[in-house]
Amino acid sequence: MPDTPFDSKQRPVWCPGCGDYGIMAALKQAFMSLDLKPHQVVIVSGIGCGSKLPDYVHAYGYMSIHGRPLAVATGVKLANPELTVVAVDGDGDAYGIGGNHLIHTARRNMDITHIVQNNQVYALTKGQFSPTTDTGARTSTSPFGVIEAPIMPLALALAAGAAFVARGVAFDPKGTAGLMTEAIRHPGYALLDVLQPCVSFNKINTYEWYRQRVYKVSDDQRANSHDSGDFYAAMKLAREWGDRIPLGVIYRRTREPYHSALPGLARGPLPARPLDDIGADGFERLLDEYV
Amino acid sequence: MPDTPFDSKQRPVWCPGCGDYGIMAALKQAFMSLDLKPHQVVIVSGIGCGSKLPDYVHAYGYMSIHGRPLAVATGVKLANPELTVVAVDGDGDAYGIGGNHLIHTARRNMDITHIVQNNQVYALTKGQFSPTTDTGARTSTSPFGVIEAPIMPLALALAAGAAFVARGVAFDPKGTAGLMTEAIRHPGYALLDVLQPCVSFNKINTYEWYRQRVYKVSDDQRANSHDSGDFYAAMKLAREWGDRIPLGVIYRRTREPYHSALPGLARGPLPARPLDDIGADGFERLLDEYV
Amino acid sequence: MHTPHTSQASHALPNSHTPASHVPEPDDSMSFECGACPPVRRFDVSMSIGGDAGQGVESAGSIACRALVRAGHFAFGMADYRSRIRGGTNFYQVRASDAPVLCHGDPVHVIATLTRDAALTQLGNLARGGALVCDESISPEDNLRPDIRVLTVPIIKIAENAGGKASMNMAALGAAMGLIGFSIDTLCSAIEQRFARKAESVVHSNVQAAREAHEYVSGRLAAGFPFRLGPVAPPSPSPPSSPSPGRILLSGNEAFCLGAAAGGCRFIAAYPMTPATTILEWMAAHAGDLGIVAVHAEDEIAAACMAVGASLTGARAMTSTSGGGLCLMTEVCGMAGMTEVPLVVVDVQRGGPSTGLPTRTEQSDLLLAFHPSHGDFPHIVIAPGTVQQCFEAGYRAFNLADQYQCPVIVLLDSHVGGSLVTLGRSCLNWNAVARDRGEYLGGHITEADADAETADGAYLRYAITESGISPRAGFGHPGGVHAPSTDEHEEDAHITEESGVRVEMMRKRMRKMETALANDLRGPTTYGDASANVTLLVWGSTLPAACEAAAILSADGIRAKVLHYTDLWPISDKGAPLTLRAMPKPQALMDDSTGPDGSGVLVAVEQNYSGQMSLIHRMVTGRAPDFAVLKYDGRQISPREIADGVREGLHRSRKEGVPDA
Amino acid sequence: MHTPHTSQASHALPNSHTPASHVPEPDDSMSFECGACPPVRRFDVSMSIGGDAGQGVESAGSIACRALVRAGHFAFGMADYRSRIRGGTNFYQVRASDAPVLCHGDPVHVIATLTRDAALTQLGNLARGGALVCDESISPEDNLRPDIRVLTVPIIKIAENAGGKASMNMAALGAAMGLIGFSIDTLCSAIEQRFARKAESVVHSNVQAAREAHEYVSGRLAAGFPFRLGPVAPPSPSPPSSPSPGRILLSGNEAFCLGAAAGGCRFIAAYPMTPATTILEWMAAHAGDLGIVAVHAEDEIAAACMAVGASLTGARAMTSTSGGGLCLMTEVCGMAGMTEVPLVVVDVQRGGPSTGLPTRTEQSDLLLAFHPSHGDFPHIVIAPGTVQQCFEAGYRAFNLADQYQCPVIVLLDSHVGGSLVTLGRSCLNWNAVARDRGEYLGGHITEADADAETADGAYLRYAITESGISPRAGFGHPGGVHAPSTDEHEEDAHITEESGVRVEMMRKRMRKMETALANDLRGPTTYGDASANVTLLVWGSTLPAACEAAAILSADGIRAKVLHYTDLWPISDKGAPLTLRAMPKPQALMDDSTGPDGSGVLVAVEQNYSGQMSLIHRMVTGRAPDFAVLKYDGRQISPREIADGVREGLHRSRKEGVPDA
Ligand SMILES: Cc1ncc(C[n+]2csc(CCOP(=O)(O)OP(=O)(O)O)c2C)c(N)n1
Ligand SMILES: Cc1ncc(C[n+]2csc(CCOP(=O)(O)OP(=O)(O)O)c2C)c(N)n1
Ligand code: SF4
Ligand code: SF4
Ligand SMILES: [Mg+2]
Ligand SMILES: [Mg+2]
Repeated sequence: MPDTPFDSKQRPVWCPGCGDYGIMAALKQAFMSLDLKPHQVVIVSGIGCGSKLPDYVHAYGYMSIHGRPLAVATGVKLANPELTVVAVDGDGDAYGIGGNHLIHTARRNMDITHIVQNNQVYALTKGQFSPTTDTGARTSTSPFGVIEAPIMPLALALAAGAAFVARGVAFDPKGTAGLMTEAIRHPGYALLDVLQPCVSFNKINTYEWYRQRVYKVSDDQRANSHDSGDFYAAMKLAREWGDRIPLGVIYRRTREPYHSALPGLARGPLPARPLDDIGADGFERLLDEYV
Repeated sequence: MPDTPFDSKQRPVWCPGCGDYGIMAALKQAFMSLDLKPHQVVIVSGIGCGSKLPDYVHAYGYMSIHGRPLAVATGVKLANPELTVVAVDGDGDAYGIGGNHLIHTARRNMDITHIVQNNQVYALTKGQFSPTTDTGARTSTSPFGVIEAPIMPLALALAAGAAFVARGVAFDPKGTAGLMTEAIRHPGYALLDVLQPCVSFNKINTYEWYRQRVYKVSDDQRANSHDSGDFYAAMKLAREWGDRIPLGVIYRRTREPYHSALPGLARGPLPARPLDDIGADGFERLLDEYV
Repeated sequence: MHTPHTSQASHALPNSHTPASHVPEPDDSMSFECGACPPVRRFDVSMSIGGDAGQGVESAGSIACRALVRAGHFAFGMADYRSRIRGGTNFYQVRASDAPVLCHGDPVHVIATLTRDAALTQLGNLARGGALVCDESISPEDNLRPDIRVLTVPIIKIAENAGGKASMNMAALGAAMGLIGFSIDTLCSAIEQRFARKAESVVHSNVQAAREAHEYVSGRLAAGFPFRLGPVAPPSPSPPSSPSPGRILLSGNEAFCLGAAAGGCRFIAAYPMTPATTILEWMAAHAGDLGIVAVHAEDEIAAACMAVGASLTGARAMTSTSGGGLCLMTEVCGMAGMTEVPLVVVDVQRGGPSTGLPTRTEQSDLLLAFHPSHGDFPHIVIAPGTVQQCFEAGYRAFNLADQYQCPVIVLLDSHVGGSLVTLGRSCLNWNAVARDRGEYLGGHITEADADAETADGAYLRYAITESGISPRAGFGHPGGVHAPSTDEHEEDAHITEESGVRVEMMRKRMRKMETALANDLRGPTTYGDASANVTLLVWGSTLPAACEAAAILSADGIRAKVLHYTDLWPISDKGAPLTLRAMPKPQALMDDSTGPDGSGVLVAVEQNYSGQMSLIHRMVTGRAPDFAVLKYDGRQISPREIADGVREGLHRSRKEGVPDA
Repeated sequence: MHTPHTSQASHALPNSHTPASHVPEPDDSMSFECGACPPVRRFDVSMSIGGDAGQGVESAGSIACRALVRAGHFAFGMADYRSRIRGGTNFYQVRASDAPVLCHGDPVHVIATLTRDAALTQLGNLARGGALVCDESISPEDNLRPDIRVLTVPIIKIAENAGGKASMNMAALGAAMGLIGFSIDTLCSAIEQRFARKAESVVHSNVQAAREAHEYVSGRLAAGFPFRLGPVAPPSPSPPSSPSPGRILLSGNEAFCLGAAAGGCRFIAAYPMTPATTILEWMAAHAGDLGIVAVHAEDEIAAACMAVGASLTGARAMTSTSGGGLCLMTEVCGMAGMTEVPLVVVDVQRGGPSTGLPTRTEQSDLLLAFHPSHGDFPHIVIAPGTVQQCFEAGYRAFNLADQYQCPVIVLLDSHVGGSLVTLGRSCLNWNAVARDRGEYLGGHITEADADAETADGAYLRYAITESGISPRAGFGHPGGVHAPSTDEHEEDAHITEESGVRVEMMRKRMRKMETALANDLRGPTTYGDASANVTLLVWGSTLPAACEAAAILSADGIRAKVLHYTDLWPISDKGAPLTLRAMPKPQALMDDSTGPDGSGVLVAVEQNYSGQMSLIHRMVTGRAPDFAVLKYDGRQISPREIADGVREGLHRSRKEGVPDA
């Protein structure tokens, strides 16, 4: 008997202790708290350890190709905006190969909840540095230490126009489930970067490392004064990384989601319309343009 | 007789009045003022109206494919850092299809001067909206008006870690040549967004439109107080768009360029080294790893 | 491995090229456009308007076409322009006849030119006795062919009188149309319609320039000119309801869009790319009235992924691009093939490789489309040969995609995509549009019936079936919850690496192609006399020119037919005509070019360097062409060029013997 | 169109599969690895270690290989793991002999297993009389084949005694090595070396576990076991200077990197992708000592573009990836082809399509590599068949790229790229490494001599030449200033749309491929008796297994040879052996499978669904295989599987007649 309708018979093959378990638990929790049913949800992922998640959740899902889940998710949402569309991918997917889709999905304000399993490493390919790996880290593709500056994903999303930007941590499923719930409720693109310890390939950014640094903006002295609608205050928080790493909703404002402005959706979800709904008369009107 | 050693016999096929003429003139001027010779310069472009520029300049150049000039330029620079490498492309190239390369070239701090011919339109393909087209603009792919928020390229580059960010305008070749000179001198990634009126396909952002709005940060009352090393002040300027559009160096700080930290370049430019410089002994040492 | 194709019909040669003096054979009648077309061609006049880019050459040409159609003619219009906005010489070629014309005329009978450069470039194409229409200021070559009639017309002065040099194109057009005997009033109303949204003064000066130049030429100057339009039956007015006997003028891209819209395509995501951009633009323009979601995406990868997402959710979805964009979509093609998602990709080909000749035409994306991703996966490639076939391809591509749950690549090209042809309105017949969703179970089911929800693993998205096709639930269907993966998967879609499942899944996916070959894919169509000894092996947009060439050759004593492929992959040699199934290679080419029934000379006619179709043809049948007529300078091959190439190839083969491969 | 290939040599069948009892023929000797190998095989033992992912199966296997090589054996090691970090059953297979072994053994003689699942999966592969080594707690099947010897060893207890369950893999390894008669001391020193960088306690517990299990088995339990290692000549110590008579153990990816580095590759930009990642990692690891720029790029498009930029500037530059990455590089391949930039792309293939079977092997990217962009453009595809050929491919790819100024795609696969083979150290011979830059004029010229600067248009980057090859100046060369464009261009590189120039440029670019066929590309190599009637058509990494299969078949009375392609595109049928040039198809397969000289049965042996090479083979030669032995479950085909497949195919053909295509 499954605990939630979202449970799957598939046994995850993540390493014991992997942060991805917590993220999956949080996501199911968020769906439950939003009273969603498996067929109302579509989880689109990329390729990576964490991107196997849709295989382990009983809901509609699609494990696409590396870096492209946001684009696939866009198509799903625009065909049927009544579906709840979640994109789940790794830091390699989202900030590496797929970075351009993030920017454009954000400025388009597609109503997609984007959950990034940010383990600061390419895990499935066994330990290369990722765009969020800290400078200096030695990995198999940076044996002399990373010389790039890491991406600051939240800052990037803000600059690209994202109207909801938040950070969670995999070992706080409850807090993260809350953030997921808010992100799903937010109409428009919502980036939720989730710090996810990878016990096999990231020996720097461990559970301990994260625990020592994270704080919730809502708990924080300074952050109490944090107005999540103030762009520059959010930008400061978004760029905070190192000794202190903020968790929570960093930025939120209201912006009309892309799909609601599309004339093509005025008649409802595309799959609900018959293929011939143009009708013979409509078709003849089209032909009149060529007379 | 050419006026500069950078003049080419090729006659530009840009429309009369196109802003790209001014950008080309400014670029040659910048090369002259830096005392560069044609063989010391490599101009890599994408595909678009403005990307034809290397065909009209007597210098090394490469008209690559749409959206990829930064990546090609990266290869050029890393093979031989003694070359001056300039990437020139359109707003479609740089902020549309090629947006991810911008982010990663910026965070990598590749020593490339990136000049974007920003005409807020896809010109060569005859007038579709671009990532910088203002919301509401009606174009052939937005007949009901653009519903995306435009990219703020300078803000995006800042968030991605760019250490030099500036804006020029095509009809001020002198000022723009000055900015280009500074950008080329800057060691590391330098983004120079140049507003470029397209007389054929952008009937909104005309010469007049730009003239009414642009101001130089150095001339400006407020901007006098602008410290180009202050990230948040720069971010504010970078996001200023509409009634007032700032020109000049928006942000500048010092960061080590990528190539100078690479162990592979310690022995000098790659093409200057003989193919067999590992030597037989070095090779045998390699084989020892497999014994 | 492949099951038989559907059988092939032999069609009469359509639309043969007929010099004005030649009385056409009944055999020349159209057979693959609508039936209502006149069977005999009485006149056939071609003209070319040339000038600098920016001088409005294309608008002059398309106005001419529109006016001709209004007056009851069949018109064909083809642009020839450069990859730049201004500068360089552009041409627009117009062909007019009382019978259907589906390709450009060669030679042309009238050259109307705005610049000396344009004149010089085109003179070689002028028919004996043809005319050059130009301004007084343009001095034609000294050693001009004596047969050429030069009409100097004060084009610049007329334009300036009318309001400015911008109307030079209309003046040249007016003169040319006067020369071939076209009525000025119909021309003027076409000009008015074209500039309807412009200022009154613009309309006026354009109309006046055309009218004055027309008048200038019509009397004495035009007298005795041999290439004139003849009388046509007045076209019946086009009633607003279907099916109507009127005629329409449209391009292949437009016809494809009409077919797609009629077939139920409601989603497009694309990135602009010449010469495919007009497809996205068409869909965007009709987003409101037809209820289409048209997304101008950030790149081609995103565009194709969005189409996959929409398709997963039950919408008929497509993307459009040209070669460079198809490259970027290859990973997505493999994804759709692996996860069995219907995906229509339209590639309007242009001159390659790489950026190549971006505004020109070529048929050189076939070898990429033949295997557009890594690994083995099911997919279909089709290429319509005419504008009418583009309309059919518009809905057929979606039917095939839905039936076989795989990517369907439609290869158009700059030529068929952008050239204007005249069709009977009933050629685009709403009632003939098929809409077959295959084993689609539906998607959006509004009453969210929780009880209908299946347990994990209960719905078998990838059920192993004999046909290879599994019933497909759209995302949102309460009874079909599943999560496809691009990794190998079980019947219930869950990831697996189990050897046995893998093998069964590979076979199931690929079996769909055998089913498609057996049921829905078409073998090549033969046009002309099936017993003709010379077979022109063609695909896509060279069909009309090849048919005209076959008629020219046959009239010349070289009996030729056309074997045209619309369905390019998968193909099979089973059940195909003898020509396809290892057609015996002649030991030597007979002088009269005839041979035993079915054997004979196989000639590849393609617009690319390497004879891409003939490579695939040999891969499947073993039979290589005896020689090839290939063109790859970005200009569409003409009937005359094909006929000349065949003659030359036969001559060479007779001299050198049949080549070894 | 193509000029002749270089002539083909016939090689003796290397490395045939010999059951331990079988006395090998002299014909079985290695001929394509180094000459210094013993000609006769006296023993040939295979074992498989299996367990859950994360239990260290691979490290056990590779330690075994290393130990075997140290002791003077030839070892072959092959992983079989899943696309996940933990979970699922993994195997590592080790084969050992006194003569070279280049592929895995089938059946295996020993299965050492850490889990019941692993045991069950592998039992079918166990030879008659073979042994299953497992913990007491694992109860083998009830109805176990009676010939199987079950050795229950207290693996868990031994590991726990030694320090923890993490050493179970070493305990199992020790037991298996004891069973086949391998010395514990050499094993222990290999374990020590492997864990040298770990804590002392780790080393200790691993060594102890191995030692204790070895001891447990070595006496009574191992007695009479038929599959034991025999004596080998003690290997000579490896002196640090070359050429040395010692032996090395390495994978194809490593050998390729060594070849590339020896050939002067100093630039790689790549994006991680299994199973190609180790190439980027190798280059990154050697960035310091070899002076290599190794960039982990943001994606594959950027990676390929960076390589193009470096190559334009005169560096030998490459990128490495697997199928999905090659998809993303297709637009760049066309760019490099059009602008004539040397570009080496290594595609280490894995199970497709799409994400497919990411950690498994397949040869299914050939049809993509065959035409990896739109339009017609020059490019070369090669695929080494063995680890030693990988080394040669490492520098040869760069030579071809420089000589023909085009993309060179090197197809490795997960199997050859990742499996470990034992080679004579002198097989990787520095002095044999060729470095030919073709018509490269140099790039970086330090004294910036302004006078040497050419005027615009003076240097003809794309000079039309007979060979199609134009002298190429690297960016920075004072005398070569130019700006290539992916648009069509003139000899001086400036953009053009002129028809004549376009045609000449297309011909010039494509002519390079004819030059390459005439001068540098290789026809297929025949291994075995050239007159053998059955020809196994193979490419890439199936070569060793096919050779062993041919020997098995020949010993069985079915005379078979191997026709192996390393150079896959362009290929030509001119000057190729009869088998390649439309080898006559037998009317019926004779019972003794012999036929007239050169004719005979053509069997495609490929690791993909559609027989990709045989499709290309037919495209060029017209000759389709009579049947195919195809494997596409992601596991490498074994000699036995090939031999069985051939037998079965012959049998089927005799019953059903020769298939029609
Ligand atoms: C086009 C392409 N390039 C590369 C890969 C190989 N690949 C698979 S997962 C991955 C990165 C994984 O990193 P991340 O996205 O951070 O996910 P994680 O495994 O860390 O959860 C890569 C590079 C691929 N599958 N497709
Ligand atoms: C992969 C690919 N997609 C699309 C195109 C078509 N294309 C050529 S230029 C261009 C956009 C031009 O816009 P921009 O970059 O702003 O340059 P501009 O012409 O405005 O100077 C596009 C989409 C292409 N060449 N390659
Ligand atoms: S490798 Fe890392 S990310 Fe992947 S499953 Fe293991 S712990 Fe999780
Ligand atoms: S179309 Fe616009 S950008 Fe292109 S050349 Fe003309 S004015 Fe310049
Ligand atoms: Mg990661
Ligand atoms: Mg632009």
